[in-house]
Amino acid sequence: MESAPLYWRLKRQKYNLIGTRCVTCGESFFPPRSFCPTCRRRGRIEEFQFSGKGEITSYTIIKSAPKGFEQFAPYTVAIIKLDEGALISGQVVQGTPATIGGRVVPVFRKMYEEGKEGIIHYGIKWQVDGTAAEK
Amino acid sequence: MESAPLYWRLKRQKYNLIGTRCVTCGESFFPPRSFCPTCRRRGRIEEFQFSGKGEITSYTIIKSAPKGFEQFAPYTVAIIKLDEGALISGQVVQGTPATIGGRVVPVFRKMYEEGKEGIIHYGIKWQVDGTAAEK
Amino acid sequence: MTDVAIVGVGCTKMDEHWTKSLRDLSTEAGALAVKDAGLDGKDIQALYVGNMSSGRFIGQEHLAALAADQAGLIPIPATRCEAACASGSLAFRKACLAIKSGEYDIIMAAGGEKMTDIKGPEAIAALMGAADQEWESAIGLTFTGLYALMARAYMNTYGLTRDELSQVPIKNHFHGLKNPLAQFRFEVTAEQVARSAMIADPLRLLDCSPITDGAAAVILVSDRVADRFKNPIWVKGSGQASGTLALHDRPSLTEIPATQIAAKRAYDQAGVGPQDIEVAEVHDCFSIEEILAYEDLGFAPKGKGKDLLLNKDTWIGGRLPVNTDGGLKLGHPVGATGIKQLIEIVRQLRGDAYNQVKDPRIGLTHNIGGTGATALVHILGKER
Amino acid sequence: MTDVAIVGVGCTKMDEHWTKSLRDLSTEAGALAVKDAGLDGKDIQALYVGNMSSGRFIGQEHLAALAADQAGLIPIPATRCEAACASGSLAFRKACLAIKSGEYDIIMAAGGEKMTDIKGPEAIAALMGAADQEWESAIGLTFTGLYALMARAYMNTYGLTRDELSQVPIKNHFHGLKNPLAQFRFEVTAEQVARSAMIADPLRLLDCSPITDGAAAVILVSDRVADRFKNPIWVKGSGQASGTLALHDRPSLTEIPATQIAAKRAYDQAGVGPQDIEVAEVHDCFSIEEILAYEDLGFAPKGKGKDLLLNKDTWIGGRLPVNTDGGLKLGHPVGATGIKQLIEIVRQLRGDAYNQVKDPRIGLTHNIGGTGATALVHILGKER
Ligand SMILES: [Zn+2]
Ligand SMILES: [Zn+2]
Repeated sequence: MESAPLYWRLKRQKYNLIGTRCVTCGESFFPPRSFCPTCRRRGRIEEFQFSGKGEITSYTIIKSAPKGFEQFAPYTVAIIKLDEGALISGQVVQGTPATIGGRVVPVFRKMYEEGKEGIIHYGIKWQVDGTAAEK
Repeated sequence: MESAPLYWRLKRQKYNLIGTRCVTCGESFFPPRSFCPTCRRRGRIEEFQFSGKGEITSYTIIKSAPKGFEQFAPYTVAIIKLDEGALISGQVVQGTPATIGGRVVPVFRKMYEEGKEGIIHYGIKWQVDGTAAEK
Repeated sequence: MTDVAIVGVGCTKMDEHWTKSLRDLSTEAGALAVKDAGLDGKDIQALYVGNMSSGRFIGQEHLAALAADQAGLIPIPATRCEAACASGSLAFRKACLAIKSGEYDIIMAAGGEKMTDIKGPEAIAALMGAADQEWESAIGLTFTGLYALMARAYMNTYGLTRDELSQVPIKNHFHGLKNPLAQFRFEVTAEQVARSAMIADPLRLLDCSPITDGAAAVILVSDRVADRFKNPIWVKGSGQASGTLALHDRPSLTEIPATQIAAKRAYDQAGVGPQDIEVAEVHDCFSIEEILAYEDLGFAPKGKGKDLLLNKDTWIGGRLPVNTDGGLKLGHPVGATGIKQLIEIVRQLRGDAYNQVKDPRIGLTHNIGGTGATALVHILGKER
Repeated sequence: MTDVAIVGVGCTKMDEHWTKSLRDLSTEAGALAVKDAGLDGKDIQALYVGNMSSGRFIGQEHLAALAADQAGLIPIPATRCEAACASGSLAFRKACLAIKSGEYDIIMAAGGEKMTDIKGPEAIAALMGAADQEWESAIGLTFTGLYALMARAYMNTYGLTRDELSQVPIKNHFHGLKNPLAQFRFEVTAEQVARSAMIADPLRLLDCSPITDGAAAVILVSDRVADRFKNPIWVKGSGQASGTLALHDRPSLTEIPATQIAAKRAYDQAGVGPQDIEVAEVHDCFSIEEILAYEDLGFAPKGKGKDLLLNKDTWIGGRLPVNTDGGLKLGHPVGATGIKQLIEIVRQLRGDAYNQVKDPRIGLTHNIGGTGATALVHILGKER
């Protein structure tokens, strides 16, 4: 789970898949980086909109969950290679089977609830392309 | 606040003011030590019963409290030099004014509650000798 | 250049120590190490402590000062080092550098973790402090989950099967049978591994290291004083490297570059290569990691790590026994692990291991933090 | 013996940085330091990071690897050091030892803390991780409470008055007026201090350092490469010592033995005494501690610390200006503090401080963890 300040700080980027890109070398970053590891001080970082479309490079089904996620287990987490070049960890929505190499598209979903009657946190999950899964 | 395992682990010592004593050099320890810092490997540690009677060497009144203690503030915490030689931090019960050099005796009191409808933790607090304060 | 030797070791049992606090465990391990070295506590000039997350596990930071206090070592300098599950090796390496700086001749390096004071899901969350909180923990990943991602990618790329992967826990549980300090002492079969509870598909309970309390300590000395001690074991090479914190930021899921770089540094410093290693402790937090380590350390070519298991090369009696004490499957108090590994190699080289390899002269330890954002490799030798 | 010099410094603003994470802040400070040194990131050979409690403040351990990752410094070794509020100086000292070991020539030592992501009472509880969890935190003590115990004992023994104690925040707020990186920039009067909210009797709000986010970094080099840099500032002495974790375990509440021992080591190493120090940064987490530091560092005889304030000796323009940047009252991101102090002394010795003392040649920093279970003292000089 995230602290409320962390959630709010990254909400815009996480909700909208806004990463960054180094103009100098052309590499794109999601999660966004404020510093290009290749160009360092010569790098010029700007915002970059990712489509969120990509391909699963590996996945797991979490049965034993950490605090805050217990009620959602089992759930699938994959590493997704985005078409624009970066890799990101993300949940695959229930009801669609993950496969290595499988194409995915982003969807907006509930991530978890904070406490019993707490705030519901939303975010991006991924859905296997061409399937209809849980809303 | 303490975790439940820590609370249970030290309950006997904290409830009963059972410290330790190094037979080799005669120094007494409360909080109990399992290793004599002076004699080291030559030290022989045994349990030692403290009376809990002692004298305040300094005190403070906490107004801004940490998580778990907010509802008790303000409360008084003192460092007490026990008659048997060790020094310990402890709460002074409400209603009796602390003074440097003031004599105190131990009393058994509620320390805090865990959560809203949680377990009540008890422990030793100190009361200015000869006064009658809150139960 | 100053050389460094290990002259004393001490380790608690790896266990769920309900009745002992971290201060009890660290004092116990430290006292055993001081005694093993034939020293008195007053001879120790500095203390280095590896610990990952005492802030979250027991609400206590400032752990090195606490350890010095409880062990009667005050006022010597006390330093806590943290790099997740590699904290123990990190503390050891910093102690080596401190001796090489010329400022100290005798240092204690210790590691400890008290993990069972909080509940399971809280411990799983605390351990995720080793990974990327903003982008991995926040979506519900667990440590088993991260290694499961690596395991599936590896199985997919190199054709590793479930039963082949199970050779790691089968070997390590067998090795641990003889280790009185191990948390579990029983053999497991391929069938038992394959039927054990799924934790994060494809990794099962018997692929995972347990939640453990424990502490371990070693005494390091400079070559200026080493001849006062019987049987010093020499630190021939020490390498440390970093990788991205998040697994998804790495180009490949089937190797850990930080291990490769740390190993190269350690080999170069020691003037040896993988072929010279006769006994090793590698970081088998999850079964897959032992196979990755074989390859990243140069013990086997890429994709061929499993052969060392199938050929029994890394079993006791093979050409390169690995995790002769049972490895991390037999207890993984994260901050203590790196020191515990060094202790096993010291014992093997001294000849007093519980599960003794025949007369090894050079051994290696490999300890990583998180999914490999930190890696440390040490090479120890019987001769200076 | 290798000598060590500081050749670059960088510091973020001390603030409640709602929009910045610790990774943002540490990258910012590091980039500033690299630029100040006239280097490129690829020149850095190792990274040391001081941080107290990122596990509790932001759920993130393994912070040095994260900092290396975000700053594009991978795969260099990255080490986190922790000794509560002394974590920054501890990381610096370990970086010095690493250079003296001969293994590195150019190292970055940084410190950072992100304290405002959790609520006030949670932050107060997290900070108590620096004290004794079992016997101090467990009865509801706070850090202000611990220093209040010291303050009352000192006032009782040596007759220090409320208004005399208030000279510490009055001076430091005045000094901080010129510091653009300070969290607060306003003057305070004795009346304002005496009327500010009581936090832990007798200490009031204006006696306390605030909850702050921030990061700071310095570049250290060996004498082998120091002549490539303009204006290197030399590390003449470095001392570290430990004390009991719990305040009640010490025989006196009005002095901190670890400071005294660390200072002696640093003075001896530098070949100077307290009378030679021309500018100093001391650990004024709470007003009383600045007065204790004067005495423990040998600047004033026992019980006479207040005279340095009343005579304006430690004000800018006096014979020994202390906390010329405003001290910790102007921001105390605990892991960053020790590095921030070193930066101020480097700037004073280089001659580019915001609140410049006239041509000082020798300066000192004093940084403690908790109530003094760890103390570090560094002496810097303009000449090698
Ligand atoms: Zn670039
Ligand atoms: Zn004794």
